[in-house]
Amino acid sequence: GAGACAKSEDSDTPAAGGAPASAGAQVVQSAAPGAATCTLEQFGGSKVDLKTAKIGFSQSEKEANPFRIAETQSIKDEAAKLGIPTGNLLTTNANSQFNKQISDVEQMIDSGVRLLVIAPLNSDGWDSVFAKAAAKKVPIITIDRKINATPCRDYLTFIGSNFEEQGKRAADKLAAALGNKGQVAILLGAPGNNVTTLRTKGFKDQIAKVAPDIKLVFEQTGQFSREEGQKVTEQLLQSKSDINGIYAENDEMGLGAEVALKGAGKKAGDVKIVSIDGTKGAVQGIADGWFSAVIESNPRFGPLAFQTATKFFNGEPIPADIIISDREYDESNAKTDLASAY
Amino acid sequence: MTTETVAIRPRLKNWLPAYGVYAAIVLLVLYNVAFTPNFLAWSNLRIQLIQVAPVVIVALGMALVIGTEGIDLSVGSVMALAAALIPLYLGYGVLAAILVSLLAGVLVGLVNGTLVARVGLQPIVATLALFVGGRGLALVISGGRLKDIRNDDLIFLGSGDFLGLPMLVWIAALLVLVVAFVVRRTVFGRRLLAIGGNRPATELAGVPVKRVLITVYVLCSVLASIAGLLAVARIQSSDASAVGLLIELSAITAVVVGGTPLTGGRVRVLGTVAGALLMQLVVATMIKHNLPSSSTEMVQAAIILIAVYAARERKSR
Amino acid sequence: MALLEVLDVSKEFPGVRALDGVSFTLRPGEVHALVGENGAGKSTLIKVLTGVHQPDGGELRYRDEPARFATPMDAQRAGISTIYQEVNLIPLMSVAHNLFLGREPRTRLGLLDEARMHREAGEILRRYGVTTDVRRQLGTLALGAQQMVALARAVMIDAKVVIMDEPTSSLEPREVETLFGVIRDLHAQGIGIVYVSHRLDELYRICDTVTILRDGRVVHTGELAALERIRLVSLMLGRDMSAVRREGFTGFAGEHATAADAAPVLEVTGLSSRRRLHDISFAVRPGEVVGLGGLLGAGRSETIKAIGGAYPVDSGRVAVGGRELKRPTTVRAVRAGIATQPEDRKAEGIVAGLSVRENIALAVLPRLSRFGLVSDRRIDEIVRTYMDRLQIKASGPDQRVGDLSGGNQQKVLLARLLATRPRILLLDEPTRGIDVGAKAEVQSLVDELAGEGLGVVLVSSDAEELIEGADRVVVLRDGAVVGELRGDDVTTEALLQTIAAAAEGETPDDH
Amino acid sequence: MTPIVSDPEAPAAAVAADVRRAERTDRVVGLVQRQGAPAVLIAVVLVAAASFPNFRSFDNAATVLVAAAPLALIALGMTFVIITGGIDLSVGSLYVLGGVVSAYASQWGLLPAFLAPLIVCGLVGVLNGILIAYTGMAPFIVTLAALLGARGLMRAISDEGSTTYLVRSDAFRRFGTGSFLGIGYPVWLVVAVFAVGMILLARTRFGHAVHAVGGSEDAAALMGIAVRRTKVRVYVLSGLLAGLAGAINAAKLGSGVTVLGIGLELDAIAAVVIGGTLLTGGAGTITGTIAGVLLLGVIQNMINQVGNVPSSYQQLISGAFLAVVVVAQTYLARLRRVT
Ligand SMILES: Nc1ncnc2c1ncn2[C@@H]1O[C@H](COP(=O)(O)OP(=O)(O)OP(=O)(O)O)[C@@H](O)[C@H]1O
Ligand SMILES: Nc1ncnc2c1ncn2[C@@H]1O[C@H](COP(=O)(O)OP(=O)(O)OP(=O)(O)O)[C@@H](O)[C@H]1O
Ligand SMILES: [Mg+2]
Ligand SMILES: [Mg+2]
Repeated sequence: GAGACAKSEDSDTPAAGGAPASAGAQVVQSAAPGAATCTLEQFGGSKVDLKTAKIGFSQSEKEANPFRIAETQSIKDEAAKLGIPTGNLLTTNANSQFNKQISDVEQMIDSGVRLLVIAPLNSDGWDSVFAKAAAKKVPIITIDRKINATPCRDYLTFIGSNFEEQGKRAADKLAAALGNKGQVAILLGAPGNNVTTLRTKGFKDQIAKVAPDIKLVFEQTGQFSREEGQKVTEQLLQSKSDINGIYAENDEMGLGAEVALKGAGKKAGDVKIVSIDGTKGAVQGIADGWFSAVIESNPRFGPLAFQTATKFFNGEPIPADIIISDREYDESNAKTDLASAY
Repeated sequence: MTTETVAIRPRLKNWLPAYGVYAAIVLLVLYNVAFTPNFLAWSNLRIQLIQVAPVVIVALGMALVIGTEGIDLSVGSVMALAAALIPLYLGYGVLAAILVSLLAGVLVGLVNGTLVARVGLQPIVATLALFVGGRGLALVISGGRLKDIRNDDLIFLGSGDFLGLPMLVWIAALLVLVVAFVVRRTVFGRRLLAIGGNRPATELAGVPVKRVLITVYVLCSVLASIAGLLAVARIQSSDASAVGLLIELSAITAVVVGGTPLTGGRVRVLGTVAGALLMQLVVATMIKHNLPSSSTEMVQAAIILIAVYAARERKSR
Repeated sequence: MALLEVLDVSKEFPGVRALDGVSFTLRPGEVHALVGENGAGKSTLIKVLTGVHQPDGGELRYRDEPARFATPMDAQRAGISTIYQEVNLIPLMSVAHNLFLGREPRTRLGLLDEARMHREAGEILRRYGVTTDVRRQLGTLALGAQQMVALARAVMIDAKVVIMDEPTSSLEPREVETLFGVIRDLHAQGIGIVYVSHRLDELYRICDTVTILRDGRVVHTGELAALERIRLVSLMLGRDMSAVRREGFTGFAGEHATAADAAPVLEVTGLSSRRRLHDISFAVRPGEVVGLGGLLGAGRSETIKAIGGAYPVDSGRVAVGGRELKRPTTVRAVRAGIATQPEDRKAEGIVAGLSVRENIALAVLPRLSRFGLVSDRRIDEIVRTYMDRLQIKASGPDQRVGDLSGGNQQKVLLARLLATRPRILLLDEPTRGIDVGAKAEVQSLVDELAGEGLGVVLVSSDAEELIEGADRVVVLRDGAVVGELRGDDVTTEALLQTIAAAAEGETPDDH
Repeated sequence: MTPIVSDPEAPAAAVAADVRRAERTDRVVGLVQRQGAPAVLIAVVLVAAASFPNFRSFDNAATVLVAAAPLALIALGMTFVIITGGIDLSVGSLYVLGGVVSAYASQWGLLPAFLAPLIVCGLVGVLNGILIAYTGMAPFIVTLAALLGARGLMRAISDEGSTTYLVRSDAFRRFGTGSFLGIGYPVWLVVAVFAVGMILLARTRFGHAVHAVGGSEDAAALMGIAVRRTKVRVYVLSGLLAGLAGAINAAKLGSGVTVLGIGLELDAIAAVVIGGTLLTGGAGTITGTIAGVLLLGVIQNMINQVGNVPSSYQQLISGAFLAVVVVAQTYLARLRRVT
């Protein structure tokens, strides 16, 4: 139950605004007291020295959007910082092909990695990987997307955001911006994607709860891409010209919507946009008045992932879920915190 | 043996293949007029035209290639390459950036054309290599990063108006006219069709077949790179990983639904435009009625089948 | 007693009534000739008999019972076996597999019995004079051998009726004799044979009965021996006998007037190409028709194509009017004035999907255009000129060439060649598979063109045509020149003797 | 006048020498060309084994094989289709659809988990086949429509792809992840299916009919081959194999993942072409296809062995590799053809 321990309302994360080096670093929300933990002993592996062991990182999608670029870079940077030789960090990229990711990871296990950091493309479908990893006692840390399996047996822990929670927070922000009424459109992510599913669920649930007067009149996939987001919004504006708010499940689609709104002659603020990710472009959009708010999904997993692994191999207990506290941007902090956007 | 009636009867029979796609458009428009609010508003029609323009431009090139009994899978990658190059050269001015991206199109076309015409690869295989590798190259060039475009001149091409019509639509319309003219009135056009009809015969007739084929692939790639730079201009950013994704399938669909046979020897330019428009209207209709993407895909499948079934050449055997 | 019979059968294709109330009877042990001009409906009748086409009206009776064949397989199972006009085998499959396709012997497990297939295939083919490795791809065999495989395939099954649509058009003389031997055998076994050919000599040699089709109707049927040759032709053409008698059988007039000392318009020197051509040299003077003789597979087609730039050569030179063609390609050859008419009209000649107009203009588009833009007026002019001159029968310049009859397709192809205003015409089997009328027209055209000073190279498997048409015959074998006949030596006997002598590797006797 | 006869000995001798040389070249070139893909595969494997110690490990080989299993099945079906001169673009979608259906059906046990996807995908294959064989529509277009339609269907039954059915049958799950002699069950299944496929293609009337239809459709019809039925059968076979591939993948992953299979049809075509099967139809080998599939897998494995090749370079390498192999194949084939 990741959702149980999330406290979402206040965004007073200890902003690291001053020091640019650590700008936007991930912060762990708070480990729920009494939640299940996992130790090296429970897991059943042996101690590994990260400085000499082979480590595998499996990226799911091409490093072609800010989130993925920042995520991969963060892992590599942290490894370098810890003095791990480049040859010891194997990285693979599944190019959005799930089967490739499975075989990528299996091949890394075969090649003797002692720790796996995985950014999964999909939450289900990891059976064969777990079987293989379990046989060799390789701990798996999944980042950004959770895998539907048993922690401490199938994998070690999950570090990341709570996507459903992100959807809820976006709903809160949009409801507030609209004064709890109006017509809202959802730009869905790629169909079948867990992120899409959870961000949609969280958003819809929360809207129903906090602002039942808001009508969800339109939901179409924008494939997480700017171009599709723009196209769909253009169609939307023609058939539902009285739309008041747009919830974009990532920043790119939100930015596409912004271009479409401009093209349709709308002024900044006519239609409120709320999106998720926290990229520079979207945060800048808040400053320009097009976006009402952006919920962050922090991709800088490197430090936390390696910290967790180190602790684990030192015998410390590791919580089953390490939920990071995503910040959020709105007009109050968009200008000042622009530097911590990625 | 052949009389006047003989010549006329097949023409009547050919009505459906030739004009079926237009009839389908009319039906769809009528449906929308009845059931979709605001459909006939100029702003809506305008959006449909803008959205269909890049597909039309790519499909024009595809139609030429298909006319030679070929196919070009690499068009999406060419769009990505063009998109990736633009921000790199925008510093030297819009014209420089446009020229460089068109040049990329020329180069890709030369590679494709050479593989098809000189090496003798099957077009689908020859262009598969650049379909895979081209986008990789684009991502290498762009460093994988999406770049915002702030150049007003370029953005004007994507979102500006000229005499009440979007620039995109002007450009697409102009290219349609040019391609139609090339196909109907030029030596190159006739040769292209002859190659599609019977390549060895055309070769023996002394037509420089290889040169014509290479030119066709170059034209197709150049049209794709134009579409790529217009896509950049329109979304005001360059995203080599997303631009032109799967457009080869849309383009082929437009060409075939428009009545151009995959077996070559014939090119229907206006039909291609209509094919693209039909598919655009289908998607728009589904979106406007807020139907899920699964049903959009199934309806598209059905329309492709119906259109091609109506247009198929009946084997008299 | 009739073996196979159709009564009042009609078949219509879009725009053409291919068969119009045709009745036809085949008796056991009869060799029945089916003749008619191109497009008369012979192939269509055969296809109706064998289940390829379903008749629009009329009745089909087989062994005195009404029959209906839905597919060629049905007909085959019933005992009707067919060799179609174009070799209809699978070039990429092995000889043995072609022979047994669809009725392969199987082992007890239901799998194909390859060993048995190869063994039997070898045995069967030997009877037809084909001794090749049966595992070879069929496409690598010479056309004649392929045709023999098709024949073996047709006769192999327990056939009651064997239908042959122009079986000899790609056979060499020796193979023709083998074929006739087979036909005599079948005849003796009481098997009915339908035999289609444009070669009248053959018909008179082996056929008992004849049915003549014209424009989809039967115009005559009866005993062949009783029908005078000239009357047969006049019935086929629908012209009176006197006209046929006046114009003769071939359209060739005789010797062409060429100045013996005129500079050659075409010089071929030492032409060699990997494996197929070896040091071929000859020259053609303006107004001269030089024949290329030899058996099938002798390399005549390759020679023609090599000169026309369509076949890669390793060494040798081709000069037109004294100017050498550097690195010959089809483009350069056409530009230098060489026009090539390929052997395979459908595959390499016409563009079936385009109109008569486009086909004729194809090679000369640059001349008929300005700045790359075509001028319809100029094209129409030239198209009209050639349609008139060659008497091309089409509903108009916009008709699809694929819809024309074979003879007219050939004329369209010739029109395309002539439109380039060539200095040299390379003709590979210009009259293959076209009917008597069209054949004579094409032949007299060749004469006429030579008379206008063109150099012509003529390849023909029809010895008569070669002898009457050519002033000189260069004989090839295995891709090399083995002899040359000139003047009075240009006779059928001399030709056959040269070929035969060369085949035995010795110089033929002086005579 | 005497017929002028050039010395008949000279050309005869030259011909004989020429022919001998030609035959020798033919044999060598022919062998390399027929076995081109296996030859390249062996070369690549040797290079990889020399460069990457880990490549040589048994585990790594087993992983590569298991990973290649679904593509292998799909490429097998594609081989049959391509030999008839057709193409099947719908296999990627059918693969995903098959996986989803299989995972769903696994609640009723192992057998339904295999049968349900076979039925569903086989039916789409029937539809493809009938449309292609009986209406004369181009295979490219029919199967392109099926690609869209099958994906739409898959999304429709999985709540727009957001519902992932988990595999409920333990036996089925064990089939996906278990192994015999250290090699996963899926690989054994694939080996068995390929053995059947080889027999089917080379030693049955159906296989000969497939070749005949691709070699010349008209001739095949005149020789009494049931052309249409043969075509329908190959598309059904292709659909069935795509469904089976989906099923074994679902068993391996333990769920009916919906985000798979984009572009898989092109991988399969590439594998078949690398294997030396002509896209024009009429000729092709299954050993070539196996080699083609494994080549793609090994190249990917090598990239992973290097360990940190950026994703964009990976695509670039794959594209370049594809071009090189196909061009090499074509030149070899051409050498052979000039006889
Ligand atoms: N499948 C077809 N579709 C349309 N027209 C056809 C078809 N087959 C034959 N025809 C037409 O029917 C007529 C008779 O053709 P057919 O092939 O039977 O003639 P043929 O006597 O065999 O001629 P040839 O001597 O050239 O072989 C021709 O006008 C031909 O164009
Ligand atoms: N011994 C051989 N080896 C390889 N290919 C051959 C051989 N003999 C013939 N062929 C091929 O078979 C085809 C048929 O040959 P064909 O009989 O037409 O030769 P040709 O003498 O040049 O032609 P024609 O005499 O009919 O004008 C040709 O394409 C030729 O390349
Ligand atoms: Mg005929
Ligand atoms: Mg020949």
